[in-house]
Amino acid sequence: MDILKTENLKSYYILEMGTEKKEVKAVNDVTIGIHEDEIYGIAGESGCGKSTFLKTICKLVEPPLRMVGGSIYYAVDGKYVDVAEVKEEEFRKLRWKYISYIPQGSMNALNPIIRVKESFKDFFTAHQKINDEKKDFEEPLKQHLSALGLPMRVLKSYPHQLSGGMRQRTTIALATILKPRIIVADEPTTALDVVAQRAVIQLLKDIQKLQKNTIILVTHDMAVHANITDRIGIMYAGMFVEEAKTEEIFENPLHPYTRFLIASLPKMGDKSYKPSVPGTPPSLSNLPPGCPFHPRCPYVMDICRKERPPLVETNTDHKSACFLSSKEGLQ
Amino acid sequence: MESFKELMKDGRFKFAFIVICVLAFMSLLSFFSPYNPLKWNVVPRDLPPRWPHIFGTTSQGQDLFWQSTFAIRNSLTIALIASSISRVIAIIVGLVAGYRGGRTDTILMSINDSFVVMPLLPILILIASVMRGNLTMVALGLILSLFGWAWDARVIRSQVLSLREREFTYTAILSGTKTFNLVIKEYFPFIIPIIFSTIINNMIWAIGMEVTLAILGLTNIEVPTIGTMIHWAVNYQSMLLGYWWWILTPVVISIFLFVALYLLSSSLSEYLDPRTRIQRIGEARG
Amino acid sequence: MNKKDNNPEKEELIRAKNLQEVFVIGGGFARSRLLAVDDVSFQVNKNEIFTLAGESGCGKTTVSKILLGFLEPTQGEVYYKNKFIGDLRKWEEKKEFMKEVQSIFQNPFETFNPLRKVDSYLCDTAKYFGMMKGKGDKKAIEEALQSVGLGMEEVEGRYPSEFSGGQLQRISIARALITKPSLLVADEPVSMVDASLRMSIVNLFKELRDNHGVSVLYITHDLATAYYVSDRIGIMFRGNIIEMGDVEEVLMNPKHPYTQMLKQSIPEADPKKKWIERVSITELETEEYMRKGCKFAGRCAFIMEKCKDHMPEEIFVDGRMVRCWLYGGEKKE
Amino acid sequence: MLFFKRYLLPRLVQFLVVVFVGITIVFIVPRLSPADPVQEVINRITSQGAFLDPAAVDNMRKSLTELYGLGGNVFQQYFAFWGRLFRGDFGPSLFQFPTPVTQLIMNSLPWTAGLLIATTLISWIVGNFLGGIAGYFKNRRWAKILDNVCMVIRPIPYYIFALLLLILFAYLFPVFPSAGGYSVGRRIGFNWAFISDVLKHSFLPAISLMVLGMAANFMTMKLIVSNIVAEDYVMYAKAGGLKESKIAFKYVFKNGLLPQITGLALSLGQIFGGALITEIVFSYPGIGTLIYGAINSGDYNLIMGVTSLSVIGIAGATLIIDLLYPLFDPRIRYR
Repeated sequence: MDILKTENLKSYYILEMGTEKKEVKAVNDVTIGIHEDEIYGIAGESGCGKSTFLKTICKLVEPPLRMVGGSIYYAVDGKYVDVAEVKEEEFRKLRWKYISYIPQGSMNALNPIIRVKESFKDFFTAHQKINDEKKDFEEPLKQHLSALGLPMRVLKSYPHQLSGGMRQRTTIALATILKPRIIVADEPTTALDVVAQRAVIQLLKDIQKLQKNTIILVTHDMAVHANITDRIGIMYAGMFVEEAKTEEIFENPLHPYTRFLIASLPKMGDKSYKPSVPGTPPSLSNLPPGCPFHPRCPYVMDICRKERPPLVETNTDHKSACFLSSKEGLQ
Repeated sequence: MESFKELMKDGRFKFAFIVICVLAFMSLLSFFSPYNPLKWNVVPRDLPPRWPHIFGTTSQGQDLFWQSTFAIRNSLTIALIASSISRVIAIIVGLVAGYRGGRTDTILMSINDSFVVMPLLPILILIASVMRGNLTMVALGLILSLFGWAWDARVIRSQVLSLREREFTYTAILSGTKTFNLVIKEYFPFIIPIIFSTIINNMIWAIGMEVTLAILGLTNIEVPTIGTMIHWAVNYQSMLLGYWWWILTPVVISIFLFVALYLLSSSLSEYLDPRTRIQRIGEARG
Repeated sequence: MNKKDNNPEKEELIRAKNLQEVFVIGGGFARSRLLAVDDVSFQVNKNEIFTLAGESGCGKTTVSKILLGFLEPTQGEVYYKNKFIGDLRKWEEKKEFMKEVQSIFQNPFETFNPLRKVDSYLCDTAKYFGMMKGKGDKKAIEEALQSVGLGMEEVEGRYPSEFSGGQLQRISIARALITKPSLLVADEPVSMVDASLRMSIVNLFKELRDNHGVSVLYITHDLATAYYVSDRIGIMFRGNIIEMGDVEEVLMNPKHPYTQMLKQSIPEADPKKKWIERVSITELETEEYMRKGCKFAGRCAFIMEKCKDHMPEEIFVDGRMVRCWLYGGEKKE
Repeated sequence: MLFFKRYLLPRLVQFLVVVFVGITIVFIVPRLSPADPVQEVINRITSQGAFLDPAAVDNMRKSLTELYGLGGNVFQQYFAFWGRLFRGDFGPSLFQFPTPVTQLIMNSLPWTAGLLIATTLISWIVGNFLGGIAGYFKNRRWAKILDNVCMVIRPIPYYIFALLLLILFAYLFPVFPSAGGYSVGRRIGFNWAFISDVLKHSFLPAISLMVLGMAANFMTMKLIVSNIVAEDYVMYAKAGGLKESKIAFKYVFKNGLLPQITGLALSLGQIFGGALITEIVFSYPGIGTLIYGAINSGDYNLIMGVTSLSVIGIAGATLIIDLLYPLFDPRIRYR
């Protein structure tokens, strides 16, 4: 049972520059299913649309970004709800109780002029009534923080008094205070030093085990994916080009782009020549026809220049969008 | 020219541009004025606005239309003197404080801040009352320029401070450019938009100050400027006696001038803001 | 001096000796001093890629600025080809030094002024360093662009915003190569470039070292690329070089507890090698900077009394230098 | 202790620098003018035909020089000037001889203070409130209209706007008295009759100051808020499902007010100048009219006294606002 499904999801940045209109196709017809109780990783280079995909499924769509087509289904109490139809006031109740959001490591996500405890209270009271301050709010909050190994002094301090790693862990505690079903994390470890990054990854793993929910983790760092995710989806030019279990992606990548991505990762103790993906990433405002990777793909065929390969299951629980693999599969 | 067409699409710029053209044309007309602005009783007195005196005439027997052409020209000259000189001071102070940093920066900025915080009007009144009548247009322009640079020096300094830390400063040094032409080549494209928008804001301030001092009778009230016109209108109790056109002409002209300059400055600073210019460059060939 | 470290046939190119840089935080009257760079000594030899690795805020960028002559160190000297660079006062002398020691920067989009055409930098470099025979002689520029796999027509008359990060970084390298330098300082050159294109830049460094005789000072926090590309490496922590030597030795069997923890904390791109034990993180960075003695004492599992007192001088063990009391070394009187 | 050294001390030093630079200018300017003020007063008296024997003229010259503090070389004058300043003695007013200048200033100061403080506070609160809402709900129609209206009002200098109001209210629909602080013959006392009379008289100058102040605050606050709306913590609060009203007030609006506090401190000088001029247009009995009278009568001491006090007053007010700022911004309180 998928906890979150998208069908032909399209969301573009509509930019009016002077006279003509420019459409940046950040999410380009994506159909994907994310299971319950798993850590689903989304990998891809900068400018491949992964952050936009996150914003769209969380309905954090602000102009110039606009959801142009397709639908998003949440599995709320067993039945699918098409979130695109739900009105904002109604959807507001779902926020943080059903789906919450962890920002990038470098972002100051907490209100700078109120104490951390005050921020927790704002998020808490937005969804849960507090009649007895101590029992309904303070006790569960203290328990939640100690479960995540955070010192209590964090509550009394202001965001600017915390170190980068500490602030990020506090934001994670905030995102998990109401025990949501889905936690969406957008590059949670960038801009953190490597030790703080490891602590954050550990924290996310513990939370997932503790609350049995689903974490959707977006990062460009394949090594982070290797360490934490159960399944990975590779995004390229606004589309999912491959999706499989983590071990499968690293051992037997099918799509040429994924192959290059895995091959180009430097490893300790291995000084052999590491190739780099030829050419330059496509601009999302004028995509090449057919498969967007075809200008850089060494195995390019005629069909690749004309049609866009669908994301098709070629092996068990291993989808890829490339005529090379699906053609063989077809034969 | 292409950028001009784009600017014209912005309503504020279009209105401002038209009004300024009209005022500039009027100030040019002053060279062909049939009457000598300093002479009185050249036309019948107190005529309401009717052809040939389209703005009417004053109790001093001067034609208001030709008088206002001189007024606009003189006010604009004073404003240009004041704002151009104060730009030079602002750039020097801003660049030196921003680029050298350290002790020079703290000293320069503390003096600069005292000019920002200080109430300038009483001081200008003091200066003007000391110089009494012989406050000519150029002298007034110079005095206003001495007090009009503080706010913008701070703006330029913060821009230079941020530019100094950016990596292309080091790339320029490593490309062999010396400090002086590094500032010209690298920093000026960022500073020029600031100079442009602050020149106009400073002109507004300067004209406002000139009007205020003239009304207090502290400047050379023979020379027709927007301020002196109002001064005579108020002194001759033009409102009480019902010569409404005498007081309304300078007031309306000044409002048009101030609003037009303000809209020009805000639309220009938006257009010239480096961030939007970069997008436009990218988009032009994107 | 680190005698053991440099074997005879390696000719020394640039050497830093006991560098120290004090940052003053808090302006006006509330000054507190912070040792951003504390007693750093190392050298880069000819035809070698030396890496200076460490977390953000460990002082490695400050060291690179001192080496390039942009920053006057509070203490310590820098010798280029055995000449003290502090004596270079006149602009001509400085230019001579810059001709030999060039640099590229972290953020490709900030390396070039967004309001100036990219090729204006290439022409400036060629013009000011006399690499142009006649007026329009673009040979040196074409050559440099060619060595990074770019053509003149791709670059001429365009603005930085029209290129991708990877392309801009290659143009930046080309600009640095115009003066045929013998040392290229690369400060975090690939951290802002996409993972898949990262290798093209890193392989370029190898090619520069082997075919163009350019040595590279590679500054990074990414140990994986450091292992792949460099010959020797120095690990920095809170302003000190705590371990330095051959990259195979230092990274494959690290001695200093911080290097060990650093290596373990880097996620391996291999699902089978997941982390097991937990790690503790620092409360506040400045706290560690201010600490007397070994700055890692707060988090070190092998802490001893003397660690709190002061750090040992350079100790040589297993072919690398390490500053940790675990490996002997007498108490400095 | 650290907070005092890092934040308060620099502000105090800045206050002293402002006062020093201001007072030095007030000291230097009259000495630049070629005309010797003492000689001018003597010419004015002798020109009125009264014959005075030379001894009396010399006597007068000596006492006037002493009175003007022009004795001794420049430095002695300078120190004497500061000495008198600390004693609050600006010498007697030359026009209403012998009443001391400080006395005259003290009479008109409460009028100006009342007008200035009331209008600045009201225009700051209302201007920021409207600007905040207009910035948050950018595409509402009323926000756009109000924005355009303010865009036209903001550049108009105080004098012209005051004049416009005078023409509009005093002559076309004479609802409000066009001059004075209270009607002639009204006994000054703390009773309702007198107060309502004062309010009626000060209505036009107050309105003129408030409208301009509101327009300026509206525009700046609208700009600040439209930037804050794009900040990370606002987007994060939206993702957290907080109510729109809480986000608008506690996250956007409260953060937006902080730069407006420093903005107020920096613009006090200009607001004060504007108040002076508006008083003169409506001949409201404050410092403005006082200085206007001093100009016409060439009363140097009074002008120098008013200028010095306004420099010290405004610098003091700015210092107070700067010192209050940490109470609102925890980032400064807890470095």
